[in-house]
Amino acid sequence: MPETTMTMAAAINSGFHCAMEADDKIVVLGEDIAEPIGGVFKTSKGLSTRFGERRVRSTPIAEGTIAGAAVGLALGGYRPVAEIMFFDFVTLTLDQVLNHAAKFRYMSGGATPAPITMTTTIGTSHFGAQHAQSLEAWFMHTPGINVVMPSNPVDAKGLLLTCLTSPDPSLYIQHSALLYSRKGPVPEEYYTTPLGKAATVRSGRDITVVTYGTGVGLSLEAAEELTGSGIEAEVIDLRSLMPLDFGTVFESVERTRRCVVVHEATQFLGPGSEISSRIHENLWGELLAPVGRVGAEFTPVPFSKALTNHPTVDRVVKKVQELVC
Amino acid sequence: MPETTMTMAAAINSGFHCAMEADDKIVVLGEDIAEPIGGVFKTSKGLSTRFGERRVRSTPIAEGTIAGAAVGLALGGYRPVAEIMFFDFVTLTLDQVLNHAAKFRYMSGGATPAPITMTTTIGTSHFGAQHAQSLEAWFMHTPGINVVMPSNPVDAKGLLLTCLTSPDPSLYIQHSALLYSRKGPVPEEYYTTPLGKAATVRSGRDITVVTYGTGVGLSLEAAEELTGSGIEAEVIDLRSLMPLDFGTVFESVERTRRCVVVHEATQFLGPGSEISSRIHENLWGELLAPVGRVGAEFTPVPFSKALTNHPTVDRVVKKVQELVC
Amino acid sequence: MSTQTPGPSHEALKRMYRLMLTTAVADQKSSAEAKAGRLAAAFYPVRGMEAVCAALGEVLRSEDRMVSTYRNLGDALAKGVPLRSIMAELYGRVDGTSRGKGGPMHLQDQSVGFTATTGVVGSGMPIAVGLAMAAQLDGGGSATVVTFGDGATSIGAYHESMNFAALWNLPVVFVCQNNQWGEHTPIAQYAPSTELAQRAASYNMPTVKVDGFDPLACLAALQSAVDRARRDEGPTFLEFVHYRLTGHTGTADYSYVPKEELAKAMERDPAPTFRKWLLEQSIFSEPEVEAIESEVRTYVEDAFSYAESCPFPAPEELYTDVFADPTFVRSLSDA
Amino acid sequence: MSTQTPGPSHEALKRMYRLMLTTAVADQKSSAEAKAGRLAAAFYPVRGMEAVCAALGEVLRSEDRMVSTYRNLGDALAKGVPLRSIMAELYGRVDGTSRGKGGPMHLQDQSVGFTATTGVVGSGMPIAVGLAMAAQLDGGGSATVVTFGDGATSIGAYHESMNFAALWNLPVVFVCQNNQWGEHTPIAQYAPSTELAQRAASYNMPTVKVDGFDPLACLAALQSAVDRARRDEGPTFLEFVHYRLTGHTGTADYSYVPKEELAKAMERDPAPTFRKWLLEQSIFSEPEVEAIESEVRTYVEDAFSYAESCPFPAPEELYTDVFADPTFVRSLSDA
Ligand SMILES: Cc1ncc(C[n+]2csc(CCOP(=O)(O)OP(=O)(O)O)c2C)c(N)n1
Ligand SMILES: Cc1ncc(C[n+]2csc(CCOP(=O)(O)OP(=O)(O)O)c2C)c(N)n1
Ligand SMILES: [Mg+2]
Ligand SMILES: [Mg+2]
Repeated sequence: MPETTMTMAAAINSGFHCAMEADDKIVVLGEDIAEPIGGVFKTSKGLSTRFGERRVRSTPIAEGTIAGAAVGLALGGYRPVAEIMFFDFVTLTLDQVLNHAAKFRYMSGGATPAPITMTTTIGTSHFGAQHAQSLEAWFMHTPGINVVMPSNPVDAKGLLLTCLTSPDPSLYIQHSALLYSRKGPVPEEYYTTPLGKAATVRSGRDITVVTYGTGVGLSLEAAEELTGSGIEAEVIDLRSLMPLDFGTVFESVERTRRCVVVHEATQFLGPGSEISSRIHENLWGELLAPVGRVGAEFTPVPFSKALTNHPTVDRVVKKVQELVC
Repeated sequence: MPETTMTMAAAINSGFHCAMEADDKIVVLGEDIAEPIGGVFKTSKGLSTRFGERRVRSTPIAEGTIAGAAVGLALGGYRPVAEIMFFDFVTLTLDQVLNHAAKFRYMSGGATPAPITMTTTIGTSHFGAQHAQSLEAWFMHTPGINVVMPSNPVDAKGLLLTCLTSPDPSLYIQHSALLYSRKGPVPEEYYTTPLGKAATVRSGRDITVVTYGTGVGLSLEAAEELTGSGIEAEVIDLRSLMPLDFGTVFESVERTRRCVVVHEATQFLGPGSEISSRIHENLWGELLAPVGRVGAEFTPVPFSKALTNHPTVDRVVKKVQELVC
Repeated sequence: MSTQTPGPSHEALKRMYRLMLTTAVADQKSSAEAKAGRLAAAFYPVRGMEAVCAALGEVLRSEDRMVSTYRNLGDALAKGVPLRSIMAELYGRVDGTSRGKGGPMHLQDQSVGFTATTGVVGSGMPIAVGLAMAAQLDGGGSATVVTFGDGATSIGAYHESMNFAALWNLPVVFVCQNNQWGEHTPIAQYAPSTELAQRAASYNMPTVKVDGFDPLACLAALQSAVDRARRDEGPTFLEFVHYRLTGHTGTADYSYVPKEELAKAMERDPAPTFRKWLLEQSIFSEPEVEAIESEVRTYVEDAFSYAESCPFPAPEELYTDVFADPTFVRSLSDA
Repeated sequence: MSTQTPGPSHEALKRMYRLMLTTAVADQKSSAEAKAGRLAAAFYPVRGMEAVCAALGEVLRSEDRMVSTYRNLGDALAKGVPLRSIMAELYGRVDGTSRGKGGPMHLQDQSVGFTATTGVVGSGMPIAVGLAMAAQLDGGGSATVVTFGDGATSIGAYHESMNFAALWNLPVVFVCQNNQWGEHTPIAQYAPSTELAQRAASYNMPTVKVDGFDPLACLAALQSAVDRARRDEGPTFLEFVHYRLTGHTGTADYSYVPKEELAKAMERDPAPTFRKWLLEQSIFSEPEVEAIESEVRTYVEDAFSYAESCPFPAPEELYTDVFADPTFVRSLSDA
């Protein structure tokens, strides 16, 4: 397939183009997504011109009804995308997404699946505490919705196309710190990246680092640094958090016998806590150290650049050294 | 102190009376809470007559603004209670409660704490999947809000009074399956049950069962059954989930060297996953088995009485036997 | 009772009476079963709404989609959901509309356009907005109807949905069932203005206040709103004013309801009032009416016995329908 | 420019011009710093709103509480928050209004009744409802003011709050800053009716549409709404129509804004227009105006240099202010 170097934002945009070309049931709703803006993160650039304002609608500022209308569109046979500008604003959609979309298949005994795709973006501390939360754990804890979070342009496109064809509702999370900084070759054509398949992005024998999203770059940096002290870390990018590829995780940890989970979400009751628990339950007696976790400290996201509660390369390196020594 | 035998609902009602008598800044907002109804669970019985409709207001059906008005009242120097009828409906309040109340102290550098108390009730499967969720994990994962869940009348009153005097916002969770079934002697006077202090409700040497809410009765039943096979289980009622009394948990598990966490919340990324992870991290090398977890299976709450995804006495017994054998 | 030209046909009047009565009888039996403890489910009676439901039944076709609430028995019957499936769901049986997994608040029947019901006040409205968008994208010709109570007009979802519908001129009919109570609180206590149709007019869509106890008035109002939607001319808000003739749930105390108010409303109890009118107008003879009544009673009895005879869902059903593919969910379970 | 009897005093006019200019100058400098990359924060300009803010400053007292948004610079200055503290917050310094932990979207100053700001559209309104309840419980005599944009009228919280305020006759003033854009989407594209004051009238409260470029019209409308609140006579909705004279944020592209529309609005740019009027009416002489201007420039420059000279919060501040007692949070940390 012909490839082009793209940012993650461009890869997502390419994904939308491919998807909407292939399936005219796909419609996109969100604030400022139509031209001339094409979305505040530019991920829907060109779509309304190409596919018309009926399929790509800029909406009033009303997240609950953006999500709810998506649920209705799904029940009406469409494949809606509800773009929620910042992850924090999903608080306004949870009745529709978690009480309705995620449960509609179950509550109807299979008759009314509601395969919406909700896309959203994690902000940075520049915006303050109401624009920077990582809330994937809430969704993973609530049965009935896929959760994906790409760390690079190829997966960003492939996972989007997967969500848009999944029979189930999906939460698609992008990170504003990655959208323009990560570039890479991306096939121009339609392709999908499977749900529930992690990618081993670095091999190593001493410890497994399980991560996703912004944690991937961080962990790869930490791994490079760790080679200095003779530690070879394997790094797994989960890509999809629900379903989660425990098979790949267990297989790796069985070899390395040590593991640390890294994510930007709050560490306390974050995705790492489930992963850690399951590793202990499944590999009892085979570990050389307890599973470590490096997530956000238990605070809101502070604004000042002098403070950060997020994982850093240093924290990952330190945690690995603590476990491997 | 003189005591009366009360249901949990009556104990909560008694707590409201004591609190509102002691502090005229306490105001209560919620649907149908004023007389003649006194709340659909009768927990606010008599309050509007005794303290007036200005302090005990039946509101329009608008959970977001019930919560938001409570936040405003708190910023205005009051001690508001926002009653949200069913836990599932907190989905409509999360912007106010988790983006605002829980972060207002932090985002203002300490200037604007917002000590609201949100009370809510977990329903049962009789109401179906939209009235029976246990969502405490979402709140525990989000820094800035206390989370309590009593399992008996004495704690129900004491924890309510604690929330109503805490400098921080609190989520107070009651369970409809306990409100009228659990009876016990409750002091008539004002008293508080401390935050972050678990109660050891049964002593045992072989395994520690960490639980709260409906899990307590269930675990005590399981413990009785287990004596038959010679297993003595210690049962810890956490009572407060944020802050969480890890000290009591670790001290017990250090002795028993085995642990299972039981709760009605979904097991996957439920409170038990954090507790399990921390036990492994802190008591590495001292455990005789991995920490077990018994929570709800990964499904919405099914309606039919033929199906249940909740923990049962059997499941707890089986899990303990598996860990102790 | 209002009349109009041309009035509904003889057959239509018969269907309407049958539907009103079926609704009332099935409702009363459900409440009785719940009170007796034989029906272990939250049941929300629809007594008082029979006229509106009968009109919905007469006006709507299968391709029109409806979103309803927990108070859905009359809506489901109006849309043509078999009472057997409804009752089997209430009893948690696998032959219920939702395989027993949803329960009374979550009836559905895609074959007749009874698309979804929700237990969360107001939440059906955004979903109806989306369904109407789908209908519009499909090329129009059908109506989406969403039912909700007077209390639901307080919630944000109502506002957002009315706004979306007006903005995009969506083929949706907002059917507000004003029974004058929001759970246990009377409308005058929670609303600064009790004139709901008048308030809704601020959304720039036609709004009509209708006597919800009058089946022919209901029929006329619904017909023109639904026709408007079918012609893709945009949304309509209809306020049907009637009264809740029972408690909020099948088992709830309602001693707080003012006696005279209730008695006055009871005088307009839709099914008996319509019966009287049908006889007075000599539209039907007493034996004809009695024939309908005995037919209805048999239909209802049959549905209850059917429901109780149906099997429960098998244990494995716990894990299916979470996702299309049950593998991952199954893999998480110890059982 | 509207005039009224008795008009504002000479001193009042001076204060208003000073406030308008301070707002405009500090705003422009903040945007410039953000564009230059020296201010690493999302900054939301207030250019176009200076007249409304000046009126707010003139009408409100410390005991009146205000809830504002991300677009809060003018509101904060109107309420009397020192520009030094504001700027220190924008630069993430410990001497900022929020110890640098909140950032530009989360200014506050309890000493002057600048109670809270929120970055979530519409979320200030329910909070203002609660503050107004508190004021009412306290015995009244003060007003709660909440500011928000035109776009915020689409969201559920707006509806719910208007309804609560009307129902309970709360002493709150809803100040809708209609700059005719909801982020990058023009009002006519997201609202079925652009007459916001007219729409709001359905809530049974007085609503007024005001020329938001005219400081004296703003003053009159605000004064009567605030007086009404202080007398505990209930809520008022004020729509101030003006125009966004910049991009949505300090760094955002706004080439999509129709050139003529913007040019027309620019002709009414509040501070220069008011200056011209003050001179034309011979209220102030040119040297008097210039004295104010130089004073303002010094004030703004000082605030920026102060901010950049302030220390950052100490690392331990990460863990404080999550709860009143930092012990538990600290115990969870490895650090
Ligand atoms: C969001 C939400 N809040 C509260 C409830 C609990 N509740 C169930 S029915 C009801 C009353 C609704 O009143 P109305 O809309 O008038 O409908 P009615 O029940 O009278 O038909 C309430 C408050 C709910 N189901 N959903
Ligand atoms: C609930 C929510 N949705 C989306 C946003 C992103 N956003 C920030 S400002 C804005 C536009 C708001 O428009 P308006 O209310 O008119 O205020 P203005 O910015 O024009 O002052 C949007 C959509 C947000 N902050 N909160
Ligand atoms: Mg009602
Ligand atoms: Mg605007």
